[in-house]
Amino acid sequence: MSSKDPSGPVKDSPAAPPKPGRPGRGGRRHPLARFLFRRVVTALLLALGITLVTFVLTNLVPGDPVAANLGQRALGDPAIVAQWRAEHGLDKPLPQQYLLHLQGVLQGDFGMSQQSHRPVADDLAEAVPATLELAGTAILISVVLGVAFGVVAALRRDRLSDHVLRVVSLVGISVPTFWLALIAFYVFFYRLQITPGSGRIDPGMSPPPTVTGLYTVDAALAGQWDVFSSALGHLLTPALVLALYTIGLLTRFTRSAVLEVLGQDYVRAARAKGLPPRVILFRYVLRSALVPVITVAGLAFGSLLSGTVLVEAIFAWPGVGQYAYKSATSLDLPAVMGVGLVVGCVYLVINLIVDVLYGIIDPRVRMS
Amino acid sequence: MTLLSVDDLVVEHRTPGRPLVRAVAGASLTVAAGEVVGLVGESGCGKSTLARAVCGLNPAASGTITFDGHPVTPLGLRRRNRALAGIQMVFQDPYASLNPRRRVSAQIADGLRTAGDTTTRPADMLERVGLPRDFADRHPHEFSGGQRQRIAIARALAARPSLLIGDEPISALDASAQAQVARLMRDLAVSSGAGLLFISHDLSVVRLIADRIAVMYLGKIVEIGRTAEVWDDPRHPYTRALLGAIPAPDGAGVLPAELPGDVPDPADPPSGCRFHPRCPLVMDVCREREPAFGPVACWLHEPA
Amino acid sequence: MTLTISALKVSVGDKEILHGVDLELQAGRVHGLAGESGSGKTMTGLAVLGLLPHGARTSGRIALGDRDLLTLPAKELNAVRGGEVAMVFQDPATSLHPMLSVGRQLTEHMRHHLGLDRKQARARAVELLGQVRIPGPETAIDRYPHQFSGGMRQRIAIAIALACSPKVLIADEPTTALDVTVQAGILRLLRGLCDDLGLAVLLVTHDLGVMSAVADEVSVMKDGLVVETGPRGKVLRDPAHPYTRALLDSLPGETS
Amino acid sequence: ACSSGGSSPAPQSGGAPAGAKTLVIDTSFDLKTADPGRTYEPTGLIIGKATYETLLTFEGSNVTKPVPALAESFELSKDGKTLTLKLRQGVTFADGSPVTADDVVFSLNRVRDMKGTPSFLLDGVQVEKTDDTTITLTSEKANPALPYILPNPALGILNSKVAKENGATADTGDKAEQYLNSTSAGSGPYTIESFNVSSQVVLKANAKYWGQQKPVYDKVVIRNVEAATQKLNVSRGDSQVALNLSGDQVSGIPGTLQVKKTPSANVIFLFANQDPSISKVTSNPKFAEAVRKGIDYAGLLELAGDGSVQAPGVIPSMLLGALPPDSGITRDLEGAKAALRESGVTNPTVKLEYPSELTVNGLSFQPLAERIQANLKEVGITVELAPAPVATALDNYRNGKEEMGLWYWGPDYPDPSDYLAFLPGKLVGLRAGWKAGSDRALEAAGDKAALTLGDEARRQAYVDIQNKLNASGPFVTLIQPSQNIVTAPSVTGLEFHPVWTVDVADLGVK
Amino acid sequence: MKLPKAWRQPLAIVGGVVALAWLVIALAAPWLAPHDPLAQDLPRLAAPGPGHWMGTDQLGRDVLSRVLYGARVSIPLTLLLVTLSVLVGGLLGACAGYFGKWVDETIMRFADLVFAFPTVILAMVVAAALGASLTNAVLAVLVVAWPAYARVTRGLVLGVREREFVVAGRLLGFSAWRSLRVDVLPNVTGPILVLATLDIGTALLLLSGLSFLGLGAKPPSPEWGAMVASGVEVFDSWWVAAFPGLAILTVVLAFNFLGDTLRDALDPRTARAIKERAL
Ligand SMILES: Nc1ncnc2c1ncn2[C@@H]1O[C@H](COP(=O)(O)OP(=O)(O)OP(=O)(O)O)[C@@H](O)[C@H]1O
Ligand SMILES: Nc1ncnc2c1ncn2[C@@H]1O[C@H](COP(=O)(O)OP(=O)(O)OP(=O)(O)O)[C@@H](O)[C@H]1O
Ligand SMILES: [Mg+2]
Ligand SMILES: [Mg+2]
Ligand code: NI
Repeated sequence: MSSKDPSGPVKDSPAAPPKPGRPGRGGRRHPLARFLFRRVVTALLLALGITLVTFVLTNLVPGDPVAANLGQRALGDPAIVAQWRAEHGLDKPLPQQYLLHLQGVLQGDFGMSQQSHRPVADDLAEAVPATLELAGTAILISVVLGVAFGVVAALRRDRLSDHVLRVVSLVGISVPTFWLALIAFYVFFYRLQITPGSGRIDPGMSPPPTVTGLYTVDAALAGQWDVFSSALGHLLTPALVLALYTIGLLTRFTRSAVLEVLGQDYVRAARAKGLPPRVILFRYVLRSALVPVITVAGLAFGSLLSGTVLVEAIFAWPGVGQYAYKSATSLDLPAVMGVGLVVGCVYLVINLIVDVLYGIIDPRVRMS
Repeated sequence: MTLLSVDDLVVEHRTPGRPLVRAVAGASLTVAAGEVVGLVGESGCGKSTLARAVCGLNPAASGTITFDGHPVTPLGLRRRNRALAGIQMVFQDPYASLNPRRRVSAQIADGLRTAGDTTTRPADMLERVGLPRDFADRHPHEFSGGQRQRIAIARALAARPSLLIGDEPISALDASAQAQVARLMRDLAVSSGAGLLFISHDLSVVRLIADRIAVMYLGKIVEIGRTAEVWDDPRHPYTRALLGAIPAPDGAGVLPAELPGDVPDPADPPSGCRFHPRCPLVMDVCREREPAFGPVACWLHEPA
Repeated sequence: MTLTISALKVSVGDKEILHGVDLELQAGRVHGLAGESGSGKTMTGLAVLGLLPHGARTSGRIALGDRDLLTLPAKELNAVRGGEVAMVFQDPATSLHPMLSVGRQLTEHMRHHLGLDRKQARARAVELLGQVRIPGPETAIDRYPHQFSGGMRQRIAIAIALACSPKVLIADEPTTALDVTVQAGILRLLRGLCDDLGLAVLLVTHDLGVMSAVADEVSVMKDGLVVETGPRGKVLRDPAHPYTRALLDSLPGETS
Repeated sequence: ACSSGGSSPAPQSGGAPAGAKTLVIDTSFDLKTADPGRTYEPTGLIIGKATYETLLTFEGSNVTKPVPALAESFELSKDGKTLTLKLRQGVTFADGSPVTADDVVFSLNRVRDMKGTPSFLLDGVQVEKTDDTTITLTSEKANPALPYILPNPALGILNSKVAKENGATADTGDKAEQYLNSTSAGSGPYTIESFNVSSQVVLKANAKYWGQQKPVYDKVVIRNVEAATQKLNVSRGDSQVALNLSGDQVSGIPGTLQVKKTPSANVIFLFANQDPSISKVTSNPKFAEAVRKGIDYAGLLELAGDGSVQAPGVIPSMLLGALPPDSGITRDLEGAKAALRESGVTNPTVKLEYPSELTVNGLSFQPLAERIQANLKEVGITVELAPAPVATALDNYRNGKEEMGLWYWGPDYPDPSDYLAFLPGKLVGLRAGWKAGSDRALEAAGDKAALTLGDEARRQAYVDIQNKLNASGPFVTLIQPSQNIVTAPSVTGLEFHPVWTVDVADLGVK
Repeated sequence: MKLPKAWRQPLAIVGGVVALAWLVIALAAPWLAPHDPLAQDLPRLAAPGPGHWMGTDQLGRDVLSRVLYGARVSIPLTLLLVTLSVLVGGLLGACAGYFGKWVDETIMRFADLVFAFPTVILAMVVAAALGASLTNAVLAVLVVAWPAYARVTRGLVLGVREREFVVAGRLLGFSAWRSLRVDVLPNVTGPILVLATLDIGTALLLLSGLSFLGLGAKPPSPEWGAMVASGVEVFDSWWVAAFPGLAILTVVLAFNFLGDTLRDALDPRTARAIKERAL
C-alpha cells in the first residue's frame, strides 16, 4: 500500500495514517507556536488577497456607487456628486483608494459605509453576530442530527432505516435553499401559524443588552427569558432551513466515515477483545470517524455562510448575507471589503477550531 | 567492467514540519555488467531510496552516481537523458506497476520504443517472460500478481537495459511465485548481459540469485561481498544477526536468534557506528567513531 | 482438548469459503496453520471469535470446553472474546487504535471482563507490558501506538490479547509485517508464553520457516479445506499431501 | 439594533411594559440616514416626518395647499421671490428647549450648504431671521414652489445647539450625521430609540411633545421586510401596517384588514433615447410614437392592480397641472404599426434597461418590462430586456446611455415645477438623450411656466407642456401604481401622503 | 470500477430515469408544452386546473409550459458549467499536482483564495461585475467552482503520480507531458467524472440561486430560479414558486441519486478523495 495521502491538503483520515515514525521522539521545538505563526501569516496573506480581489471586482462593476446612493435629483447636481465622492474618497486614484483602505484596516478602521452612513465596523458588529447566531445554530443542529443519522445509517447498513436516511439526506442536499426557506415560511408561519415571523425577535421587544451580539445568549445572560424564548423561536426555522443541506451532507459523510472505520482492523481487534458494542461505537468508531466529519463540518460552515445570503432575505434576518448582497449591488466598496475581510477571518477561525479539534481527538496531530 | 558505481551517496528527504531524514547516508556500491548484486536490509534502512536515486528519481545531496560513464542526473520535467535509459526498474507492488487503463501490449511497446526496437513485438517479450502471446491484448486487471510482475519485467527488458533494478519485486507475491520470478529476473538480465541490482529483505531469495550481497543498515552499506562468503562467513555483527534470524523450514523447531531493538530513526541516527546500540559485540570505539570503510564497516574488521 | 473445530463451513453471500474445516488446539501447544493466500486461514480464525464479515453464515461446531461458540448467545460470546479466546492480528500498524493510549487499550477489556478498578487494571497493564518486554512499561503505558515501532506494537497487541488470561490465542500472521530480526523476537515471545502460561495457540502463517520454528502441530489448508495435519517434523519433512510438497518445493532451498 | 446609545437604562426585561402600545410597520427599506439634512429616501422621510417638524406642512393627503406647522403663517410676495414666515411660539424640542428662529436658520442653511442629497430643495434660497419670530426666505428667481417645498421632512428643524455639540457645522464638513442617526434632535411627536438602516428603526413617543395631538403609541417599530413577507406578517397580526404591497398581494388579503389603495405620486415611464449616437432607432421621432401607441395601458394597469391609474402625463394626478385622468391614450396597435412604418425602420431591435430589483409601491419593474416587451413585439419591435442592479442601471441612465429605459419619477415636492426636469436639456431630458435646443418651443414654455404665478395660470402652463411632451417627447408615461397600505383593524387615521407616505403621528388605535 | 452493479441500485435507477426524463423534456419541450412559455394570454394568477395544470403566473403565462421550457435553459447550461469547471479546474489541478513546486503553490494558493469566500457572495460580486445574464452567471459560478476540481484533481494526481507505473513510464523516457497525458490523467478521470455528476446538482443550485437573486437569467426566459423569485412576490399564488422549485429539486435529486451510487461503486481511496468535496 502506498501511504501517500491522495488528497493533498485534506487532513489525514484514519484509514491512511501518516507513515508512522519510528520509536517515539518528543517535540524538540515548540510545534504549536510555529504552527500558529504559519497559520496567522497565511491568513494575513489570504485576507490581503481577499481585500484586493474584492476591490478589483467591485471596481470592475460597470456601475457608479454615486448612482446607488444619491436621489433622483441629486444625481444630476455635479456639486452634490463631487461632494459625495470627496466624502467617500472616491476622487482619488484607484491604487491610492486601495492603500488608504488598507491603512484604515490596519488601524481597525474599515471605513464608512456608503449606504448606511455608518462605520462599516459598526455595521458588521451588528450583522456578524446575527449571522453567526444563525449559522452557528444551524451547524450545531446539523452536526448533532447529521452525525446521529449517519451513525444510525451506518450501523443499520442496507436495512430500511439506512435506505430511508439515505433518501432523506440526498433530498436534504438537493433542495434549493431559497425555495425551502420560502415554503417553510409560507407553511409554518402563514398557513399553520406555528412559528414566529421574520426578524430576530418579536417586534416591539427590545434586544437584550449586547454582550456577545447573539440574542439568545445575551438574553440568557441578562436573565430576560421572554426575550430568550422569542429569540430562540425566531432562530429555529431559518436555522433548520439552513441546516437541512448540511444535515444531509453530514449524514452521508458520517455514514461512510463510520463504515470505513467499522472495517478497520482496530475495530475488529476491539471486538475481539469482547468489548460491549456501545463502548466500541463511542470510543473506537466515533473517535476516528469524527476526524473527517470535523473537516466536512468546517467546510460546511463555509457553505452555510453562503446559504445565509438566500435565507436571510426571506426571513428578514439582519445578517452579513443581506448586508453583503446590499453592499455588492449598491457598490458600497468599504462595506464589501469589510465583509470580505470578516468572512475570511471567520473561515480562518473555523479552520483553527477544526485544527484544534483534530489535536484534541488525534494524538498523532497533537504530538507531531 | 563497472556498469554502475555509487560513491559515498547521500540522499535526504525533506518533509515540511518534520526533521530532515537522511535516508541514504554515505553509501558506496558498484554493479558490473552481467553481475547480480543483492541489496538487503531491514525496512526503512534506505534501500528504495538508494534505488530511486540510481534511477535519478531522487536527487543526491552529495556523492556521485555514475552509470556507464555518465553521471546520473535527477529526472526533471523533460524526457530522461537517453544515456540513462539503460537503467530500468521493476517495482514492488504488482498492482501499481502497470497502468490499469492501457493494454499490456501498449505498455510493453513503450519499452521497445525506448530501445528503438522496431522488429520485436510486445508478444515476443511476453513469451520471453514465460507468458502466452495472447496476453498482449488484455488489460492488467485480468492478471494475477505474479503475472503482472512478469509483464512489468517484460516492459523493463523491452527497453534493453544494461542495468536492471528490482526494488523488492517479489515481496508482494505468493510464496510459490517468489522464487520463480526472482530466478526469471536473474536469468533474463544475465543472459542479456545486463547488471541486476536486486533489493529484498528476504535473504534466502537473494542468496539464490545474487553474485554479491550488500547489506544495508540505516543508510549505510555495512558489508558487501560474494554471496557464498557472506552467507557462510558473515563478518559484520549485523549481517550475522540478520542471517541468524531466518527460520529454516526444516521442521527442526529451532527458534531463530533474536536481535534486540529496532532500526533507529534515520532522522536521528546514533553517534559512532550506527549499529552500536544493538550490537552484541559493541566496543568503546564503536560509540565514538563511525567505521567509514569497507567492505565490512565494523571496527572489528578494520582494514589494516 | 481446549478448542475443537469440526466440520466448520462458512459462506458469505452465495460463496462457500470454508468447506468443512477440522482443527484441534491443545493447551501449551502451538498449532500452525499454513496455506496459500485466500485459502481461508483468516476466516477460520475469525469464525472462532464470531467476527466473520457482515452476512456470513456458518455451520459445524467450534467447541470451547462444552460450549459451541457458533451458537453461543451474543452476550456470552462477548465474554468469551478477549476473556477466554484472544486474537492477535497481522498488521500491528492497523490493529491498534491510533487515537487511544496504550494503557487505555490495555485496560478497557480487563475492567470489563475481570471487573478490575482503574488502579488494579493499570497495575496489571504495566506488568503485562513488562511481560512482553516493552522497555519502561510505566511510561510506555501512557504513550500512543504511533510512538512505538512495529515490533513493539505487535508486543503490545500480544499484551492486550493476554490481558484477561485467555486459554486460547489465535495469532493471524503476527510477524508477516515485521522484519526478520524483529520477527525472531516475537516468535520467541509467543513460544515462551505458550509454554509458561499453558496457552493453546493457533498460529496462522504462510511462512513455513516460521511454522517450522515454533509450531508443534501443523495443518495445511487449501481452498477452504484442511488437506494435511500432523506433527511439525512429519509435515515439513515428509509431507503426505502433494499440495504441501509443492509448497515446500517452491521455497528457495539449497537443493536448487 | 444594539446601538441604542445608552439612552435608556437597560430595562429589567426586553419586553414592552404591560399596557404599552406598540405599532409595527413593515416596509421595504429605502433608507440611508435619519439626519434630516441628508434624508431623501421614502423610509427616511417617514422617520423624518415623525421625529422632526417643518415650517409648513400639508393637511392630510391634500398636497395642493401648504398649511402652517412650526410657522404660524406664511406669505409669498407678489413677485414670488420672498417668502415670509411667522414662527409659532411655545414649541419645544424633545429635550424641552424652545424652537427658535436661530434653529430654523441653522437647519435650513445646513441642508443647503452641506450639499447632501436634498440640498437642491433650497438651491438659490437665502434664509434670514428678521426677528425672533420671523424668517424670510429669498430666492433669486420667482419661486412659487417654495411653500410646497418647505413641508419636505428633509427641511425639518433640528435643535441647533444639540446638533452643533455633536459635530454639525452646516457646511460640507458637517459631522452630525452619526449622532443624528442614533438620537433625533427634533420637535416631532416621536423620537428615535434605535436606528439601523438595514433591519429596523424603533421610535418612541416624545413625552414632552408640545402639540395638541399627543403621540398615541409608546413605541413604533418600522421593520425592513420584503413586500411578500409584509403581507404574511400583517395577515398574521405580526405587524399592524404594511406599506408596500403590490396589487396582486393586496388582492388576497383577509377581509378583516383595512386596505387603502391610493394612486401614488410615482409615475412610471418609458423613454426612447433621442441621441442618435446612442441609437438610430429610438432617436427616430416616429419611434416614440409607435411605442406610445403600442403599449397596452389597460394590461399594465391590470398588472399593477386596483388603485393604480394610468398616467396621462408626467405630472401625477394629485398635483396641480396634472392632465385629466380620462385623457390618457389607449392602445392603438394599427397606429403603432403605422408609426413604425413611417419611421422607416424595419424590425427594430432595441435594448430596454431597467433596475431589476427595484419595486415602486410594491410593484416590481420585472413583470412590467416583460409585458412591455410582449406588447411591443406585437407592434414589430423586438425588445431585449437588460435588467441590472440599481447601481449599475442608474449609472447608465444618469449618463444618458440607455437606448430605452424604464424608470419612475416621484415628486421631490408636490409642485409641478419639479417636472420641468423632463424638458430637453434638463435633468431627465438629458437622461433620455434629449439635449437642450431639441425643442425650442417646449423649452421656452418650460422657462415661462417656472416663473408663472397664480394657480390657474400655472395649471394651464403645465397642461400645455405635458401635451407637447406627449406629442413629440421621448417619454411614454405609463402608470401611477397604487400605494396599497394594509392596516390591522385596530389602526385608525391612516392617510397616504405622496411626500412622506404616512405620518406616523396620524395613526391612532381603536 | 464495476458500474453495471451500481446501476442496478434502485436509487440509481430512479435517478437515472428522472434525469433522463428531464433530458427528454429539454429536447422535446416544444412538443410537450401545452402553451407558448412566453405568451401572456391566459388569465393572470389562475390556480392550477384544467388547461393549465400548474396554474399561470403574474403575466398570464402557463407555469407548466414555462417549467418544461425551463429544462432547456437550466440543464444545458448546468452541463456546460460542469464541463467547463472540470476542464479548467481539472487542468489546473493536474498541473499543480504533477509539476508541484511553484506551479502547485501558485495554483493552490489561488484556489484557497477563492475558497475563502462564501461561494454565493463571490459569484454574486462576479455576476454583478459582469452584468446580469445567464452566461455571465455561468462564468461567475465557474470562478467559484473550478478550485474544487483543482483540489480533487491535484489530490488524485498526487496519488497517481507516485504510482509505480507512472515512474516506470518516466524511466522509459516519457516527457512530463506525455506521462501526464498517458499515465496520469486517464487514471483520474473516473473519479472526477463521478464528482462531476455529483456536482451537477450543486451547480444547478448555485446557478438558480444566482438567478433567484436576479443575477442570472434574463427575463422573460423561463429559468427556474428566476421563476421562483417572481413567485416570491405572490406568495398566495403558491404555484408560481412551488413548481419551478420542485423542478430544480427533482433534477438535482436525480443527479445526486446517480452520483451517490456511482461514488459508492468507486474504490474507497478515490471515493475518499472526492468525498471531501461534496460541498
Ligand atoms: N518521500 C519520502 N519523504 C520522507 N521520508 C521518506 C520518503 N521516502 C522514504 N522516507 C524515509 O526514508 C527512510 C528510508 O526509506 P526507504 O523507503 O528508502 O527504505 P526501504 O529500505 O526501502 O524500506 P522498506 O523495506 O520498508 O521498503 C525511511 O525512514 C523513510 O521513512
Ligand atoms: N469480507 C469478505 N467477504 C467475502 N469474502 C471474503 C471476505 N474476506 C475474505 N473473503 C474470501 O474468503 C476467502 C478466504 O479468505 P482468507 O482471508 O481467510 O484467506 P487467508 O488464507 O487468510 O489468505 P491470506 O494469506 O491472504 O491472508 C478468500 O477467497 C476471500 O476472497
Ligand atoms: Mg522499499
Ligand atoms: Mg489472512
Ligand atoms: Ni500501495
